Amino acid sequence: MSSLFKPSSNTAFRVALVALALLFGGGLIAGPMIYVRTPFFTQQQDPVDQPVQFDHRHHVGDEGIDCRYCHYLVEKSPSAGVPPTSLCLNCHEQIWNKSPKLAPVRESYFADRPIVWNKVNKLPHFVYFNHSIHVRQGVGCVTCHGRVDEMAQVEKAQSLAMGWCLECHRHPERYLRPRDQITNMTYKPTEDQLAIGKQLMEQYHVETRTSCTTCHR
Amino acid sequence: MRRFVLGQFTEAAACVEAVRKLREQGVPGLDAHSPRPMHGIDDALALPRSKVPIVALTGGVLGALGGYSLQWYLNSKAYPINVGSRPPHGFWTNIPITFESGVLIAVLSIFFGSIFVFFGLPRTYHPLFESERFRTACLDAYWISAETGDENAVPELEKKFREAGAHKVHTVVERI
Amino acid sequence: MAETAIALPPQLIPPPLIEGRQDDGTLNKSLNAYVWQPPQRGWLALFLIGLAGTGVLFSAIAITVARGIGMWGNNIPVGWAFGIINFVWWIGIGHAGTLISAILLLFQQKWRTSINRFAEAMTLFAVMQAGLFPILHTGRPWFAIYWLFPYPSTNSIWPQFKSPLMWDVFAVSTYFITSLLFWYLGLIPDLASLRDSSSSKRARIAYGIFALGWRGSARHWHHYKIAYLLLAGLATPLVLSVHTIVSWDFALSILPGWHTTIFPPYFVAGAVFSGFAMVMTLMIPARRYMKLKHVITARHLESMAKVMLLTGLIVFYGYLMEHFAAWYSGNVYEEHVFFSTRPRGPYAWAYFTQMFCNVVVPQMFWTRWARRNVWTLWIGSVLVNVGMWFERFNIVVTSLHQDFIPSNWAMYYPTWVDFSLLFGTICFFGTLFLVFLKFIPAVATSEVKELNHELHQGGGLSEVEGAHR
Amino acid sequence: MPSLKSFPIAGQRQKLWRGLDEHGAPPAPSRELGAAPPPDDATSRRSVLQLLGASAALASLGGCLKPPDEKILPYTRQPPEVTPGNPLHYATAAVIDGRATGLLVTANEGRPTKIEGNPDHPSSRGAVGPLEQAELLRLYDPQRLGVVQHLGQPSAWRDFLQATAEKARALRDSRGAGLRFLMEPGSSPLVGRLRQRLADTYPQAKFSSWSAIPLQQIHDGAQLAYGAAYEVRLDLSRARVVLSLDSDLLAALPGTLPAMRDWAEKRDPANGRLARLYAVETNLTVTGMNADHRLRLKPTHLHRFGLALLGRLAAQVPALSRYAPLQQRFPLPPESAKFADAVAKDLVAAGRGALVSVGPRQPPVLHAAAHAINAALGSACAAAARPVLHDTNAGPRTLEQLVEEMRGGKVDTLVITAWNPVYGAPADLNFSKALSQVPYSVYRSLYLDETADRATWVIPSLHPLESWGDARAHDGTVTFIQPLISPLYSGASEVETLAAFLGEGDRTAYTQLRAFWESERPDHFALNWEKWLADGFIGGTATPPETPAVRHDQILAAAMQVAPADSSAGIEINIVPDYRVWDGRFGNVSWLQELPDPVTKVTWENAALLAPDTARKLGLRQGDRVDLGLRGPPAHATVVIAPGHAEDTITASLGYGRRGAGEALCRGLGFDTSPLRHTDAPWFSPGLTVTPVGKRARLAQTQEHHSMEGRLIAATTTVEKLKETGEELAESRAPLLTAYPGPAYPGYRWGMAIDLSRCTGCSSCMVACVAENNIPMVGKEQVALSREMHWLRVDRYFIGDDTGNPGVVVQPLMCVHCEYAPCEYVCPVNATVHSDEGLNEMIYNRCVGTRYCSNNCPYKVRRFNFFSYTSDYTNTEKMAFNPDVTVRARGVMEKCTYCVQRIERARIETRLQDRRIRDGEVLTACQQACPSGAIVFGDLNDANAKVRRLHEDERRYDLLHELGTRPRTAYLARVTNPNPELA
Repeated sequence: MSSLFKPSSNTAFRVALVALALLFGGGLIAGPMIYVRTPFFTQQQDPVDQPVQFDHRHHVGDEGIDCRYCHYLVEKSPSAGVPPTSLCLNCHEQIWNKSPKLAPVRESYFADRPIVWNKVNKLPHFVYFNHSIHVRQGVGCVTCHGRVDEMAQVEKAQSLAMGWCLECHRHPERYLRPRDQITNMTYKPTEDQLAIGKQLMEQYHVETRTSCTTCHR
Repeated sequence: MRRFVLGQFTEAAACVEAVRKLREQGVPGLDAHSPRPMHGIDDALALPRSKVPIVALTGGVLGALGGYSLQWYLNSKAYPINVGSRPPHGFWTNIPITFESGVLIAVLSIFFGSIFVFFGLPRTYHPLFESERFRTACLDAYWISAETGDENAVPELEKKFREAGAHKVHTVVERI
Repeated sequence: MAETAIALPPQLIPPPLIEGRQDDGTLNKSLNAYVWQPPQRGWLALFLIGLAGTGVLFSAIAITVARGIGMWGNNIPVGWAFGIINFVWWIGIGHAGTLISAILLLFQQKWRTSINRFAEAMTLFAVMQAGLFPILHTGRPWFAIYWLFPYPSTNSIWPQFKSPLMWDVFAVSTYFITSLLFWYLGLIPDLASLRDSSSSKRARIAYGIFALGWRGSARHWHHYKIAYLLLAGLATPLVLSVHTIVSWDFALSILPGWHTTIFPPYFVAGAVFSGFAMVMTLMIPARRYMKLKHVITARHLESMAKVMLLTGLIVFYGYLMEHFAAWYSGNVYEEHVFFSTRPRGPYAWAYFTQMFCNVVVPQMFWTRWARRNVWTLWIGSVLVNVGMWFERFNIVVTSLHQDFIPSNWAMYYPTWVDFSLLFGTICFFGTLFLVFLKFIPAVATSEVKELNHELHQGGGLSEVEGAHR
Repeated sequence: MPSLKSFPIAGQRQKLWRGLDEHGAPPAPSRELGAAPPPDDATSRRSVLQLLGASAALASLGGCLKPPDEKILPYTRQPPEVTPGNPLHYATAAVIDGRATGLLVTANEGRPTKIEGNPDHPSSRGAVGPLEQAELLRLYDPQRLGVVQHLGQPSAWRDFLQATAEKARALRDSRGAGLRFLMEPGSSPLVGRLRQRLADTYPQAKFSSWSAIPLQQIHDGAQLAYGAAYEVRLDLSRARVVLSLDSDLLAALPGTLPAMRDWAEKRDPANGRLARLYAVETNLTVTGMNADHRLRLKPTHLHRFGLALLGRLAAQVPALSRYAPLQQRFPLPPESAKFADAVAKDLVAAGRGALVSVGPRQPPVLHAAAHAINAALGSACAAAARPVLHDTNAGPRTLEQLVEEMRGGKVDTLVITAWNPVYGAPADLNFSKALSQVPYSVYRSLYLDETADRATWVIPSLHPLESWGDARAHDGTVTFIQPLISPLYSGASEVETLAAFLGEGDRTAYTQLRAFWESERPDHFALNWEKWLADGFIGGTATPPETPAVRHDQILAAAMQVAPADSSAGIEINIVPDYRVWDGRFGNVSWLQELPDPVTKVTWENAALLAPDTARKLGLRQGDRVDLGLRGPPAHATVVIAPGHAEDTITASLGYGRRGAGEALCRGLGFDTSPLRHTDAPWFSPGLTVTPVGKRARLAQTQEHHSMEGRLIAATTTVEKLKETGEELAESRAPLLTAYPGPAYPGYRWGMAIDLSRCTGCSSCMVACVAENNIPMVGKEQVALSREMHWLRVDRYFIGDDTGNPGVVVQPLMCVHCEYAPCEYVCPVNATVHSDEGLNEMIYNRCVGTRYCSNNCPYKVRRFNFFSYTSDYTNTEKMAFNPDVTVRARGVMEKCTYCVQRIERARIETRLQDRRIRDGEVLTACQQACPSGAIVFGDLNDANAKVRRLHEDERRYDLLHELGTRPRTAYLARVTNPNPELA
């Protein structure tokens, strides 16, 4: 005389049910939702190797070169502009012109072959981002790109997810700065950011555009 | 170590009657087992009103409220978008989902509430299953059982069971 | 009670609900017998055909997902076609199960008892077929499968709850979950009976796991009855809401032929109509081969035929009203659909198939002979299924192919993938059903036991009991 | 030496339409010619992103995958004029049959992406026709011939130069005997100079021109009328009554764009009295669709009608009195007589506003008659001017003489720069056989076509967007062609090919062009040169109109030579140029193949068009296959019933039935008409036999239902009823009650107005839309399944009870941007929503493809990507993509966006300048291309905007207004100006 199941089966059954619930609810639903918010997915804080070991710390931090010297299109084009090789040689014709680190640059110039950079801040092809208007309206470089002056190798500073974009498109006053501070990596608002932001919004005619075609066309 | 005294009946009515009698005699831990619901057994066991309807109502109301507020929040607060010039908060268009989520949550509450709380299932092992004869309880026989922790009370209970008309009276002991 | 029974002429006395003298033991044995006996050759043959058809279905699904909706015949005026027709057809079929198990329970129709398990299983499998299409018919099912649910995405964008399609998502998923749980709750005592009546240990363990340790306790029955009744009570408005919402998929649009307030009742009636037809189609052979004639009697078939007759008439009324409203509105677009496109357009054959199968055929159920003859019942119900499919074809395709602006009118021609999906779902449905018949008692054993008991106690004789209902 | 790898594989393109998983590798560009930067640069940053993005779109199944790695390729040396991310515009020209249309081409980082009209150029005025726009796709066609071929084997330009140099030595000795040039009719001053020099070098060489659609009869007609070759320069801005005798002046064809613009102004009731158009023609043409009165005649009756009309005018116009006998000589049946009487009266009344325009297919005598009438009435609408073409003879007779010489072995060296004479020449000439008898033939071609198959040397031609050159516009304005991209394949321009025979094959076209113009106009050359190139043309170089005396006696004599109409029954053939592929040269352009014929709405093929009654008589139905025979082997055609077609005539268009090895896209589509063309009768001829073969074919017609079913869709009215119609239409623009007031649009409120009175149905807008918005072409099978992707369609309805000669109205229809959009509320995922400026936005990346929006769209203007239509584009083809517009993935809906990318670009540009967008600053692509200004777009909040004025016009109505959708696109009812006498 004995029962079909052992007494321990009760516990086993309950544990199994809970495990199943966790596996389904957690693994299939919560898991992916958490994953897409982690740097593993967004590729933040993931320094990208480049064909040329260009060090922003040195150029921006030490030498104090303005962002717009190399990214010279940022005020007039959708693209911020990755500098043509000739621009590198403006300086490097004179200085470090024998450095082996710069060999790929010289090779590019003399062979007339573009340097193939790896893109760091990737947007999907259906997103149309325009640098010029953002810079014009007082969005600083550092707001999206982070402290590039402290990056040996450039890495993605923000998730660039749509929700992140919307945050600023809905509340620009939280992020705007005066136009003359755009490239300042260490800008701190002198007074309350919200007050400045609201004033700048008025001054620059900043609209909170959240219509889809603002970015998707 | 719990013990269960078991007794079998062939007729449901007799079973119900026996339960009533035993309860009136003050036998503790009484229960009946049948392949189908027996008429009058609730009375015989003096069971209180089931709380399932309350659970269902609570679930339904919460579900409906949740469904409505979800729609209201997402379409008119989280990201209000002009959709065909309709107002972002569409009361009438929120009704179907409110209803469906109410039903859904109510159904889930009833089902899981019954299974997990009211039935205490899953319980694949129960001391009663130690009895091979008890298998008929889900087939074609009617059983009564009484739970006791006291080994010495068993003979007395078995006697009472027999007196109430049960046959095949026997006792099972919980395995641990 | 007894007076009326005596006053009735013998030919008016309905057949009994349960034939012969039965008790719990015999019922237990006869109802579970099919589960314990080795698979019949016929079962195996059908199962293999079903499996092959399921293979066709999944190939068609794979090719649709891999290559695109272009593999179907859909085009620009006809954005929806077989996918949505099949969806509505299957979900309509599913409705009979809920109706039988829930609404007839609330109405205390005793004849539901022997067929409710069967019908509920049919609901479940039909909703599974239906559930394939809303996802599959989208251009990008890999997104549709989760973008249609309100989950917090990093895009901060949400579903749009004004769309009837969103309502559909909630309605169909609620309906499926409710049907599943309702069915399962009803199944627990029967699973326990299977567990306890089996001699094979493996079967006992398998059924034991799914029976969750049910032991027929009166304390459980106490809650169980209420829970079951409440589920039935909830399922009743739910089933009405589901097909109402499905009808809103059409009725909320502005397309002539879709934009109709009569759609909800007309769709619900049509759903019940086709659902009963499908139950009948499956049950007539099943009761014979599974030796269930003693619990699924002529009485059941006749009752179902009556329901089909009634719902068929409601549907017919719906057709008449559509045409009347089109004529009465004086709206050129409406008139075009109901008086030019449907009866005289290139798809007139579909219209007349629908009218013949749904309006003419059920009229034979006015005669008792047709209601009691399994052949007329079976052929009639198959035709009703066909007719109801064409009704959806006319609503979906015929309305779309000629709408407001004549320059965009175009014909729709289904492709082999479309036909494979229809055929494949029928096979998949059949396969699931065969599996169900083999492993689970097709009749709710505990409920029949209860009914049997009531019949014996109440009227004393089961043979005349039904006369009062 | 280009490797075999660089050879575009024939048939590669064909797979585009069948297999969806093929992915052709891009043909490696050859760098053989010129020192220009390699075309790699053309595949620029953004395009690289686009290309990667497009493939990633297919690859990524969801947001759950990481974005693919992407590369950035900056310039090594930044060209000063390029701002990556911002497009550039260059003025250049497209030359079709020798006449240039000034263009403005948009280039993104060095790759041309869009062709638009040059607003300052006289032959364009900012508009552009479908053929000119299609040049873009020809540029990027992977099936283009990529390498010089010698006797069917890959060779090189150097080898050709060497061989030619040897040949030239021998030819010099023989003074050019046996040297023949068969040239494209041309107007290029530079080529003119080269021809002169060639003639000096080889005195016995001969030049002939050939075009399948020559202007020869125009010149011959002028010869008859004036004693010298003239062309007619139309000025419809002064027209009051126009009679078109087979003159298709309202279709966007070479040279018609200014006439269309002028005519549109004359048909706008806001501009005062409406002009009236009579059309006499055989098949329904675009012009016929726009005529107030239309007479359909068998082709052989048409010129007799014209002469009869001249006879009738004799009584009313003293200067024409001598033509009175013509009225007796050419008796007209009652219907025609009534028509002719009314037209004659109307023309006389119109006086200086009268114009008789004759199509180039008509015999010289009819042209001469028209000159007589126009001159006698003092018409201000037609001026005679000297031809802009070098050769006034370019027809079959010219070719016949050459072929005789070739057969007689008199031709030793034949240089062909004309387009594909083997295909285009009338079959009876058997040019193909004659060509194989020429020992040394040189053929310059963009494709490996029928002629290339038989030539000794095949020189890949450079595309106009890759090469330098010049040409004259229809009015003689000198226009420059300048390259926007370095050659994608090796090749040579016409100039370079000809120069090879002067031993100057290594002088680039640019050097020659600059040198030529420097010698022509040495004053301030450097300064002027810059300006000419920037403008695209030299202003003030139009040939001046002249007023030569009409030689009435000669005309009368010629007219009396014409036999009176023989009433013999029988079916006649009527060959017409094709609206899409012209003479066939645009056959390999999918944009044009998929462009529905403006009249028949047939795509991807030509057909045998015939009147409903004729079809009934012959027992033919739409789609029946028939054999058409005329003194030779039959052509196998598919029947299309064409209301408005003349009885007992079958019309077939040129340019189909192509057999060239290198043009896989058009090979085998439709049927070749050359067996039906004869040297003596290239256009029309009686005696056609029609034999049904008992088979049927499925046509890919984009519109299959041609009646409006009595609904108010394309509203049309007459001048007299304008007032009443305006009142009636008020109901279709009145405000509607609504439970939901809807949002306010305080900023911009974009809207559009389409004037049906201006629209001629030419369909240029459709191609512009395709080019601007990266709309994929789906192929014949998909079109036949109603899955064409055009965002903008031009609907054509027949009106009236007479199916033989019905009225026609056309209506461009794209998304009307409803404020209460039915598509939006049914979308479950917010993929189509409203912007704060009232645009009905379609967000492709959010779309899951339920297609409910399309079902609920009463206008059915949404398009669905049933397959991945772009994933197998080669990299070269992808270069045509507009980088501002997402390339849509499979399974998503798309539709007209009001060119939102242009709005957004303008918004950013103007906000950088802190100002608002001005009216006319944002043009939609369709609006920009439209030759008649029928489409107007702008801000409805701007009280001075043109679109606002049109929205307030009395002719304005909303399409399907009663549905309450409140479209932002308003339509203006078409107004016709019928002659009460013909009512």
